Order: sequence, then C-alpha cells, then structure tokens
Amino acid sequence: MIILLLTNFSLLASSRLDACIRIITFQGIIIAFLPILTVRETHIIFSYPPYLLALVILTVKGIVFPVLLKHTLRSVKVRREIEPFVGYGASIVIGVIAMTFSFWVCRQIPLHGTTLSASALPVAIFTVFCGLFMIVSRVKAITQAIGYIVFENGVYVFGSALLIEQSFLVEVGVIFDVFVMVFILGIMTFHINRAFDHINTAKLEKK
Amino acid sequence: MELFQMTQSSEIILKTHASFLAALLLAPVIPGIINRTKAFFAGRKGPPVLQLYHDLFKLLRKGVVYSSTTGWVFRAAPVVTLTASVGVLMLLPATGAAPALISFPGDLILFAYLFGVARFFTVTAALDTGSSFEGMGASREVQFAALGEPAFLIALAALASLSNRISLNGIFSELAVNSFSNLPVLLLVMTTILLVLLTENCRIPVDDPNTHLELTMIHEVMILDNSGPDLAYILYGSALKLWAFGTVLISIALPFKTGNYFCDSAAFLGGIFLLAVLVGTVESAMARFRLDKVPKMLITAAALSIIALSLTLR
Amino acid sequence: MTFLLAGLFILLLSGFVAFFTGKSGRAAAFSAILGTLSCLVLSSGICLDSLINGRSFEFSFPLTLPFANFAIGIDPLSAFFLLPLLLLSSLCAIYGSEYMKSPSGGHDSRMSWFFFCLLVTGMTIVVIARNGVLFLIAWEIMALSSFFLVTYEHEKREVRKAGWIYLVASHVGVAFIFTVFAILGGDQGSLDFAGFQAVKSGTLTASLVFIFAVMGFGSKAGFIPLHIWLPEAHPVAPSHVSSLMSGIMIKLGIYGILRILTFLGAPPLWWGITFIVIGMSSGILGIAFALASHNIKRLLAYSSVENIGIISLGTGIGLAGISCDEPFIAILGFAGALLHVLNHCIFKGLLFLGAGTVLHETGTGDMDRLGGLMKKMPFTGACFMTGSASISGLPPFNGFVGEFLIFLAAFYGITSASLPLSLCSIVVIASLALIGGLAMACFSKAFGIVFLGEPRSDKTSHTADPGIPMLLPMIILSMLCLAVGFSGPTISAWLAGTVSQISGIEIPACRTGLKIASLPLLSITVLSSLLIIMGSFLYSLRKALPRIEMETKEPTWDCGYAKSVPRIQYTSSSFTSPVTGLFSTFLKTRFKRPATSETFPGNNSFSSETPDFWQEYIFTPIVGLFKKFSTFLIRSESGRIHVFILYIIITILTLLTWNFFR
Amino acid sequence: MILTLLILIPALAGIASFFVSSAFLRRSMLAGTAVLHCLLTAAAWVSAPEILLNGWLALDSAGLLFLSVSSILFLASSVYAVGYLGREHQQQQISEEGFIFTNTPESIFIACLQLFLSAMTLVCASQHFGLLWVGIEATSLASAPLIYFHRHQHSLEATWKYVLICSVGIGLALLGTLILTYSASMIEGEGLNLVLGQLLLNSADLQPQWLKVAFLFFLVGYGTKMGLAPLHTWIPAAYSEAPSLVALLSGALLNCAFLGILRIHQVCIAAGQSAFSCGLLVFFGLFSMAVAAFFIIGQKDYKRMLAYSSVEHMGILSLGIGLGGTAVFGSLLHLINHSLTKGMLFLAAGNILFVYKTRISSDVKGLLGRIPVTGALWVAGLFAITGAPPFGLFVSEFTIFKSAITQKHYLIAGLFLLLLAIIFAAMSYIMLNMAQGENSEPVKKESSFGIIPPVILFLLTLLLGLYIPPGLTDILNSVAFIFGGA
Repeated sequence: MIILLLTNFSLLASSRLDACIRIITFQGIIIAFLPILTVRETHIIFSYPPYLLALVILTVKGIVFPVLLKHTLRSVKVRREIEPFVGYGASIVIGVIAMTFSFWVCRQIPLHGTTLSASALPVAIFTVFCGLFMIVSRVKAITQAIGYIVFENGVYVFGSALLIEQSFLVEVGVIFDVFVMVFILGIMTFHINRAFDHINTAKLEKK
Repeated sequence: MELFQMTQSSEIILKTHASFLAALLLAPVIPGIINRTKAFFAGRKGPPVLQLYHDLFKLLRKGVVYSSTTGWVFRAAPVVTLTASVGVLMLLPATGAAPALISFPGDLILFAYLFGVARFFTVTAALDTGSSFEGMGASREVQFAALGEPAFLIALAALASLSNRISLNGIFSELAVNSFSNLPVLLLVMTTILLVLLTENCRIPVDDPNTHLELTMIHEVMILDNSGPDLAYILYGSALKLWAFGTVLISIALPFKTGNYFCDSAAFLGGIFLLAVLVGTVESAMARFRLDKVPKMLITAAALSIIALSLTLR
Repeated sequence: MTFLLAGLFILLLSGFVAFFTGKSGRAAAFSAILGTLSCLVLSSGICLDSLINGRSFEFSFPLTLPFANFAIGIDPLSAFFLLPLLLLSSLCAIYGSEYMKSPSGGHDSRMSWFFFCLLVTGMTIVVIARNGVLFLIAWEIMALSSFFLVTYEHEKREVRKAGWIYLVASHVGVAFIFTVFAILGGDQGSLDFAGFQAVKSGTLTASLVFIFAVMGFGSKAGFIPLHIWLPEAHPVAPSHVSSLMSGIMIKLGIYGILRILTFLGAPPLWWGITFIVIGMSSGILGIAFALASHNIKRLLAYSSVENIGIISLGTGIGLAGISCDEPFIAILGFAGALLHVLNHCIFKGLLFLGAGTVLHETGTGDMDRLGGLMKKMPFTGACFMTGSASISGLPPFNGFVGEFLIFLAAFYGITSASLPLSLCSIVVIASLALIGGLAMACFSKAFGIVFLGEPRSDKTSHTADPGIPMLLPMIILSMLCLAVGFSGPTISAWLAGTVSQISGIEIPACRTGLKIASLPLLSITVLSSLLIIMGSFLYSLRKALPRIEMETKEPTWDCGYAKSVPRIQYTSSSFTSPVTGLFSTFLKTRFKRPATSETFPGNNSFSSETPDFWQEYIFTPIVGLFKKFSTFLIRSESGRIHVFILYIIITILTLLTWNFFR
Repeated sequence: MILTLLILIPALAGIASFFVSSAFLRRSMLAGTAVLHCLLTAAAWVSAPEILLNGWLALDSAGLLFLSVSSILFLASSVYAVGYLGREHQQQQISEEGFIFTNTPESIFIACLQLFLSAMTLVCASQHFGLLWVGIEATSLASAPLIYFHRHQHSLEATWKYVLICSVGIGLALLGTLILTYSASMIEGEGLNLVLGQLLLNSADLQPQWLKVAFLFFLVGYGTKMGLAPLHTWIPAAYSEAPSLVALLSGALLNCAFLGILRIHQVCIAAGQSAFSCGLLVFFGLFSMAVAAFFIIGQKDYKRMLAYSSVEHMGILSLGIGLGGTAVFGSLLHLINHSLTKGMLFLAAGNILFVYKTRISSDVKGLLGRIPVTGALWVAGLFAITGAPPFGLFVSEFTIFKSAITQKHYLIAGLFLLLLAIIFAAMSYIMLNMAQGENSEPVKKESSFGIIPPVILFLLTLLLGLYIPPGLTDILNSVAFIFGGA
C-alpha cells in the first residue's frame, strides 16, 4: 500500500514521459499481486481464480500497456511533458490534500472485517484522484492516457480491496475497459499526431 | 330605484310641451342679451336683443356656398348639430317649471353624449373642408371637450348622489329638499358647470366668438366655411346649447318651486337672463386665456366637481 | 349539440380542403367561407336557444390523454361568445376571399386559409370546451394558427419581429393559464370543469387563481402592460385576420376570465377594484397611444386595448356590486361589459375591414399620406364613419348602449349605500367620461384625416370602392351597428342567462333587473328615432328653402393665403398634439426635427413616432439583459477538455462532502 | 429466443458488414437489421421474452419501453442513413473552414451503427449492474467512430472529448457499481450478486450510507453520459460535429444512460432512500434546465442549440422522476416524445446542413421558401419540442407540472414554467428566423430518404399529443410504478 502511495506521488512529480510509463508499469505489477494477498487473508488456498486474475493483470498492466504506450510515444516523438497546467510542486501539494481527503472519506463510512486492510481503501481512492488529477492537469494527450490508466488502477484496487467474493466480472470489466481505453487512445494519439505535429489537446479547441 | 312614470296627467303634458316650445322660441334671446351687456360695458349701444332672430331669418333666405373640397359630411353636419341640441332640450325641464318631455334613469348620460354627437359632426365637417385653420379649431375643440366632458358628468354625478336620483327630472325635483345644508356642494357644482358652460359654448375666457383672427378661434373657425341656411342652423343650435346649459345651471341655482307654473317659469326666465348678463360681464371683464391655460382650467373644474362628489358621499 | 359537432367537423374539414386545393387561392377561400358559414348556421340554433331560454347542453367522450376528456358544452356564456365569433369569422372569410388576391399576397394563400379555418376551429373549441386540457390545447392551436396568419408576409423583418413578440406574449400567457387549471384541478384525475370543486372565496388559492387568470388571459386580452403584442401584430397581419383577432380573439381572454370567475365563488372587493384599476389604465392609456399613432391599424390596435379597458371597467363594477351585495348594480355592470364585448366585436371588426380596404386600395396605412378618400370610395367611407361613430359611443349607434349600461351601473353605485362601491363608481364614471372624450377625438381624427379633406399624397390617386366581397361584410357590420343600437332593450334582455352565470345571481332576478335596465334603453331608442325623424325633417326643410338651389362651388376659404396646397392641412399628429401633450409622461414621442439655422431654410422634413412605453422601457431591456448574460456565459465557456473533466471531479467531490457533512 | 436474437442479430450483422464489400448489400443489411429489430421488439410486446443467464438478462417493462424507443429511432435513422451515405458519397466534403476531408469508410460506419444497436439492446435488457455497466461502456465505444465520421479536426476534437469525458464518467460509474456491491456484500451469509431482482428483494439490509455513496457515483457517472449539467459538456461538441443521424442515436444513448440511473434509483426507493435520490434528481433536473436555457439564448450554431435542448429535456426527465407521483408517468411519456421529436429535428437539421452547408443559424434564411418540407418540419418541430399543444411534449410537460402543483412544490413548478418560457422564447427566435425570411434561390427538390423518416417521427409525436394507445398507457403505468410513481 505504502509503495502504491509512493508510486502515485512520484507519478505526480515526474516530468519525463518514459519515466511515467515505467512507474505505471511498476504500479501495475504491484497491483497484480493484490488478489493473491486477498487469498492469503481469506484462507482459501487452492482457488484458482485469484491466481488466474493475477496473471491476466500482470500481462495486461505489466506488459501490454507499457509496450503500447512506448509505441505511441515513439510514434509521436515527445520526451517530456512541457508546460503542464499545474506545476509539479503544486501537484505534490494537491496530492497531499487529496490523500487527506480520501482518508477522511474512508473514516466517514462504516467498514467491516472482510476488507483487505484498513489502508487499502483510502489508497485506492487516492489513486483514483491522482489519475483524475493527471488527466486534468497535464497537457499532453499521452499523459492523460497514463492518468486514465492510473485512475483505472485505483478503481481496480478499490474493487479488490473491498470485494472478496465473486468480483471476477468486475475485474474483467476493468481490464476490458482499460484495454479498450489504451487502444482508443492509441488510435487517437495517432490521429492527433497526424493532424498536428504534437499531441496537445488544448490546441484542439476551436477559437 | 325609480321607474319612469308613463302616466302623466294631460295638464302636465301640456305644460311640458308649452315650456319646451318656449325654450325653442326664447333661446336666441340669450346671445342677444350677452352682446347687449358687452356693448354696455364697452360703452357702445350694441345690437338689439333680438338681433339673432333677424340674422337667422336673413340667412335662411340666402343661398349657400360650398367648398369644392367638401362632401356630404359637411352638408349633414349642421342638421345633426341642430337636431342634437333639440334632443338635449327634450331631456331638460326646459323652463324649470314643468318636468322634461322625456325622462328616464341615466338621461343625463344621454345629455352629455348628444352633445358628443354634435361635436363629432362639427369636427369632421371642419376636417372635411381641408383647411388648416378649421383643422386647428377642430383639434382644440376635441381637446377641450375631452376634458370638459368628465368635469360635467362628475358634477352631475355629484347632484345625483346628493338627490339620490339619476334622472335630470328627479335630480332637479329633489334638490329643493334641504338644499341649504348642501350649499357648499351646490356652489362647487355650479362653478364647475359654469366653467364647462363657458367652454362648451366657446365664450371668453376660453374662446372669443367674434374675433377675426382665425388663429385664436375655436368654434367659430370650424364653421368658417358654412353659409346660408347651414350657418343659420348652426347658430340656432348653439343658442339652444347655451340655453340647455343655462337651464341646468339655473335649475340648480333656484331649486325651490312655488308649484305655480307661471311663477316658476318667470323665476326661471329671470334667472337665465341674469345668467346671460353674467356671461356678458365675464366676457367684458376678462381677456382670453392663453390656449394652454384652458386645459388647466378644465382640470380644475373636474377637481372641484370631484370634491363636490366626495362631499356628498355618505 | 350534434349540429354543433357537425359544424365543427365541417369547419375543420374545410381547412384541410383549403390546404389541398389548387394553386390559386380561390377554391381555398371558397371552402373556408363555406366552412365558417355552415358552422355558423348549424350552431346558431342551439346558441340562440341557450341564450334566450338560459338552457345549457353538455357532451363528452373520454380521451386517453392524462386529465383530458373531449368534454364540450353550450351554456349562455359560451353561446354569447360563440355567435359573434362565427358571424365575424364568416364575414372575414368573405372579405378575405377578395383581399388575399391583392398584390401583397404574392405567395399562395392556401396555407393562410388553412390556418384561418384552424384559428376559427380553435376559438370555437376554446369557447365550448369543458375540460382544462382540451381548453389549453384549443387555446394554443388558436395562438399558433393566428401566429402563422400574422406572419403571412414573413419576408419582411418587422413582420417577423411582430410575430415573435406575439408568440412569446401568448406563450407566457399560456404558462399562467397552465397554472390556473393545475391549481383548479386539485388532485383528481381529470380536469373537467364539472369536476372543479368550487374554491372557497377569500382563500389564498382563490386569490392565486384569480391573479394568474388575470395575468394569463389578460395577456391575450391586452391589459396594459401585457398588451405589447397588439400594436405590433395588428398592423402587419392581413386585415381580415387582424379584424378577426381584434374583433373576437382578444375577447376570448375576457371569456376565459369570466369562465374562471364562475369557478371561484363570491369575489372579495379587491377583485372588483383590480378590474377597475386595470380598466382605467388600459382604457385611458390605450386611447392615448391610439391618439399618438399615425398608422391607422396601429391606432385601431391601441383602441382595442382601450375597449378592453371599458369592458373590464364594467366587469369591475359588476364584481364590486356583488361583493357589496348590490345585485342590481352587479347585473347592470356585467350586462354592460358583455354588451360592449358584442359591440366592440362588431365595430372593431368593421373598422379593421375598412382600414384594410384603405390599405388594399392605397397601399399605405400611414394616415398622413391619405385624405379625401370619401369621394373616391363613398361606401367604404360611410361604413368607416359608422364604425367611428359607434366606437366613440355616440347614440344611436351600438357603442353607446354598452357604455350607457356601465354608466348607469356606476350612477346607481354612487347613489348606493355602501361607500367603497360609490368610490369605485366615481372612478368608473370619471375614466369612462375621459375615455369617451378621447375616443371621440381619436376617431374623428381617424375618419376625418383619412377620408375627408384633400389627398395628402398621390397614393390615393386612382382608388375606388372595392368589389362586393369586400364591401358586403362592411355593410352588414354597419347595419349591425345600427341594429344593435336600436334594439338595445331586446338584446339586453337576452343577456339574462349569461349574467346570472357570471354573477351567480339566479336567472329570474337577472331578468327583472335587466327589464328595469331595458326601460331607459327603450326610451333612448324612442328618442333617437324621434330625433332622426326630426333631422330628416330639418334636412328636407332646408331643401325647401327659397334660394337653396343657388348653390355655388368655391375653394375653401383660405384667409387670403393664395397658394394653398393639400400638404398645408392638419395632419393626424398635429391634430392630436394638444391632447397627446397631456399624456407626455407615457407618450415618449420621438421627433426628428429639421435643423433650421439659416434664414431661408431649404427642403426639410419633420417626423415623429411614438414607441410603446412598456416595450421600450420594460420588456426590451429585460430581454437585452438575458441576451447579454447568455453571450457572456457562452464566451466564458472555454471548451477545454481539462475544465470539463474538472467539472466532473468538482461535482463528485462536492456531492461526497455534502453527503458526509449532512 | 427473442431476446437472444435481439442482441445477436445486430452484433453479427455488424461484424459481418465489416467484411461485406458491396455498398448496396451493406446498406440493405443495415435496413434489414433495423426492420428485423423492430419486428422482434414488437414481438416482445406481444409475448414476454425469455430470461437468460440465470436472470442477468431479462426484459422487464421498463427495458421494453426503452428498447422500443431506441428501436424506432434506429429504424428511422437507418432509413435516413441509406440516403445520407448515398449523398455523402457523391459529393466532395467541404467543411466550414473550407478544407477538404474524407469520411470514415462506410463499412466501419455501418458496422459500428449495428454494434451500437446491439449494445443498446444489451443495456435495456440487462438486469445486472455489472452487465449494465458493460453495455453502456460498449455503447460509447461503438459510437465513438460514428462521431468521428467526418475525419476533420473538429470532429476529431469532438470525439476526443466524447471518449475521454465519457470514460471518466464510466469509471466513476464503475466505482459506484463496486460500492453498491460492497454495500450489498455487508449482508451476512452468502453474498448476493448484483442482479436487480435480488437486490430489490433484500434491499432492506443494504448498508444505507454506502448505498448513498453508490448512488452519488452512479448519478455522476451515468449522469455524465446522460448529459446532466454540469456534466453535459461533451454533448454540444459531439452533436454539432457528428452527422445528424448519429446525434439522433446518441439521443437514444442518453435514454440508456438514464435507464442506468433509474435502476439505481429503483434500488434506492426499495431501500427507503427515495427522499435522498429524489432530491438529487430534482436538483440536477432544474439545474440542467437552467444551464440549457441560458446557453440556448445566445446560441449561434443550430445543432448546438438542439444539443442544449437535449440537455434541457434530460433535466425535465430527471425532474419528473425526482418529483415522483404522477410526474413519473409524465417523465416516461416525455422520454418517448422527446426522443421522437428530437430525432425529427436532428434529421431536419441534417437536411438543412446539407443544403446550406453551414451550422450558423443566422446564415440560414427562408427555409420555407427553399426546402418547404424540411422548413415546415423545422417549424413544427420547434412547437413540438417547446411543448406546445397539440404535440406530445405538451401532455407530458403538463402532467409533470400538474403533479408538481398537486404536491405543493410551488417553487419548483414556478421555476419549471419560467425556464420553459425562456427556452421557448429563445428557440422560437432562432428557429423562426431560420425558417422564415426572404429566399432568393429556387425551390430545391428534397430526397424522399431525407424526408420520410422525420415526417413519420413527426406524425408519431403528433399522434401521442392527441391520443395515447391504451396499451402504451398500461405499460407506462407499470413502469412508472416500478420507478416510484403513483
């Protein structure tokens, strides 16, 4: 969990795109192990779905995304995120605020025993917020794609943190979703790249 | 709640008709008296009192000149005006002594509106001539009328609420009762009606009937193009109009009746001749108002009548 | 009832027939005439029956729409409005059949005829509807079809503007009527009028309903300041349409209010006072604006506002009479109001048709360019004169009868015991008298300037009386003016049923009251016929005079000014300038003055026009404000995707916080 | 069987039409699919379709209602599409900026259309929240390429916005689903899955606090897709850029998202949280109406104007649901009427755009003169969409208003009327100035493909304004009952 937190912060801080990609890869790998942890907690040793799930996620989040993103990155030839709407220092600050908010939120809601760990929930929410924040605050389309992936990670953590039973479909949903997202965004970036010579959604606007 | 009484004794009917005819006959005397008074104040000898009769007959025997611009409206107007005035006289207790020929609740409204008819035709006839002078007169006429009419009607309303009757007959027959206690109301009403009378009959200080500067005239300028019998009709009509207003005024001023027909008639005639003298005096004593002062005067008149009316409310 | 339904059906059918006829509007016009006439014929029987015998008929079958039934009925109130409606519409149809062939009607008139029939149908259903939803639907059909009729020549910019103003005004009105029915309906499943439980008088609900009804229907009827659409829409509409709209459609606003009053039980005093105040302001200001306008149809539109004012004065004194429990006065007031509804329908229809003829022949409605038409089109002139005389309330025409009844009510009110009623009556008398005088001024001008004197421009050069289809309706209407004027007693006797419906006084009492009221009317009739006889006698006497045949024609006496030209005549604006001067607070007349600095000024022009006070200083600014705000919003919307997503985040965050802090 | 076919036929046809080469065959396939789908829906009215995947897929009355609306719309648009694709083919595309661009290959376009239909069917039929979510996601995926039909930069931007905003919304909705599951999983014993029926059964022991949070997320998530202000931001862009028939379909899409919200609302009602959800719905409804009103007044682009009017009507829908009582009935009726009317308007707008080549309303004049039928439709549509009798929207709006009054929500009722009046004034000003006015060009012949569908839609809404078939009334009542109506 703590690692997750740190990844988020580093994500907020880092300006180099390939660094970002590396970080989310790492994040994906961590997340992949969650189901197994859950298994540990619920003492059902030999039920294969969790492992299967872990495997799938490992492949998708650990391999497919990075490759895709790298590909797009190469195709659009940008190295670093220039002129973000919100500076990196400010991003960190906002991150802190978001974190406190998410912890506060989790204190409001009654939890019960079956959760993974008390910290899982706030971290999940925090991750979600980080993702959203990246989408809002970064200029480059690809960064927004990354932000969206982070967002999905958050959702996923949330799911696996809360829902021990039969949350299979939901995970499938997540994967499906994210996969399609990256696919779409890839195409998008491709086109955007063709239409203009660098990926800048702000420049897409009329007038 | 008064129904109007169809059943009148033949004698009353006789008296009524008699006084109506008397009014028709005597009306042209009034302008004569007025002119005589003015002449007296001016230190002239002045025309004889019966001058107007003479004029009328002369005019009736003349031919007519029509403007080539005018149409049938212009020809119809004098007749209508005269007819309306006669109609008004029918509604009045013509010599104060006998009840009116025709009387019904609300006849005072008809009274006002018959003059409206006359005015409508006079004005349109004036516009028919297509002369800017007559247009000018017409425009002034309608302005004053628009203000004078409410004043007059409210004054009558005050009388109505005083006497609790809404037919002229009823009003004038009821006024005699405790009229002293209502003196202030009566005075106010009389002032209003006097002012309206001066306006409606185009007298100084509102209008100068015998100036020769068309720009200053109101009524006279509208009939500038009438001649011959038409002019006669118009003159006679306006004499009747003057008589009608006078009748109203005097019937208020002398509410008391002895019951003897002739005494009452005599008193009434005396009153109306006095009124003529009064008008003459006013004309000699005052100058014409500036035109824009006339509306103010009329609005004042309306205000007075409203005060009178509110005094009568219980 | 079946006859009525058949008539309605035929009417609707004729509309569609008109829609599918040949390109030349002839067949369409013909079918419209046929439809309206047949509807008139078929429904007149039942209407008269219900008017005279005070009976009422119902008919209903269920619709599947929520709250709705096709419930219609005829009762004296409906009948009273229905008859003039159908009569006037058939006359207008006849008139239009010629009018629409004018050069102005360049495009094919089939649509126009279709909407004409739709309009008549809508109005008919409005009058006979006995269900809220049905009423609203019919009401809106009426509004929309009349809108399309108004914007017949929608190429012109001002026509579109006028149409839009009219549309919005009527729609806002509908919003209020919406509310009225929604409140009245209470919580039962259908909005049938029969189902409305009588709202207790004096309660807040009753007052709300009353206020909304006045605002909603008032916007159609043209109470000041809700009247702004009238002076815009009427000048631009085809004349037979504006005659129909002004003659009967705005009266349906009055009908609506009266109908709502029947649901509301005994009125408190302030309702009557409200009506009297409305009547006073609408009447006086309406006629003042009419005086100030040069366009003849604009003038007529404003005078409609004035007449609506008179009607509401009558209604007001009636209501006050009820609440001060003076039934006789109430009866007189309502009777006067109703009678004036009828009369205004007749003479305003007539006047608009006359104005239309002038427009049709000369091509302009600007009075300052007209004049001397009397010689060119004597019949039109005579009809217009009749209309003017009756709208000025001059005996023996019909206009006088209605006003007389209202006056009578007011005079009785003064003599009555209750103080508030007397005060109301004072106001009524004063304003009626003032309105009467001003109306006289206004219409002596309208008639005199347009039809008398010398032509002010060459527009009148070759004009003549129109063909029979246009002339006949005008003549019929003029005849009606006289007929109603003379048959005052009879007609007022017919009002008994209607009056009792409005006032809640049972019919026999109304009958007796109206009988009492009809005596003065009778004597007025007698007197005026007497006078007419005398007048003709005087006229013949004049003919019999010795030297009358020595009649010479000369130019008008011009006081020695040799070179007199028609332009020197008094124009409409100069004619009324003394009067309009009295109302300068509201009449913000704009002058385009010539700059005459040098000693011998060259050619110059002077023009003046009077915009509508309320539109100028109230409505336009509000609309402008909205526009500004909206444009500001649209500008400030960046269109940046980041911001959009930020919206989402902010929303969810606020919702969460709100949720947890609650 | 019916249900399976309903979902599978479009999907298969779509996949197939990727590979079909002949344009004629493709188009006829499209039309055929549409017709078949309609027929099947009709059949579903007659005989209740089966239940699939142990209750995850079933067509309850609500689903049937929404499905029918979508199906009709799809039929109309596919007929229109045949003509549309035809003429888009003929002529070289010139955008307002005057630079040339090419359209998406027709095969992709048609395929996506059909996939979109199947996704919508899935949404309408799904009884399971996860499945519902997947369906809605699928709809947005299928519709993205449609919006990107004209491949130039504005439509690219629009699509970008659409995809990104919607997916954020979808993500939130997913969170909501998870939370809902969690709140359900708090029930002791064997945790139950997300099937609607079961949730409703033991809704009593759903954890209220969590349920509320779940509702919030659903509201925001699906609300984004449905276009409630201030989450509506993608709608104007997407509608103005996409070809008209796509805009029309996204109208159907909005309904589907609305269905999503309704489902969770249903759960809330069952769990006794209706006060909470109703309040929010009413608030968002009024807010959307207000925003729409003020954005319509000064709007220069008539397709954007239509988009905002959609936002307004979404507001009315949620307002009606939130008010409860007879308003729910009104709101559902409104849903049908609005879809039909708006569909007609969009198709008309498509014709206008095709003739005038501009989206700026002030450049369009004299429609009635130039293209009479479309012009007449445009005017009629104006009065229909602003809820003037005798059109269907009048009835529904009046019902909603009436029930607001009956429930003594005078303030809400007043605001409702006020906003409606403002919108009427604004839209009539814009649209009438387009329809009327002088027109120099000669009358233009309009293709029957472009005319027939909107005319039919128009006739339908006119019919609904005058006569509602009893069968429809029954089903509306039952649905209204489901969603807490009276």
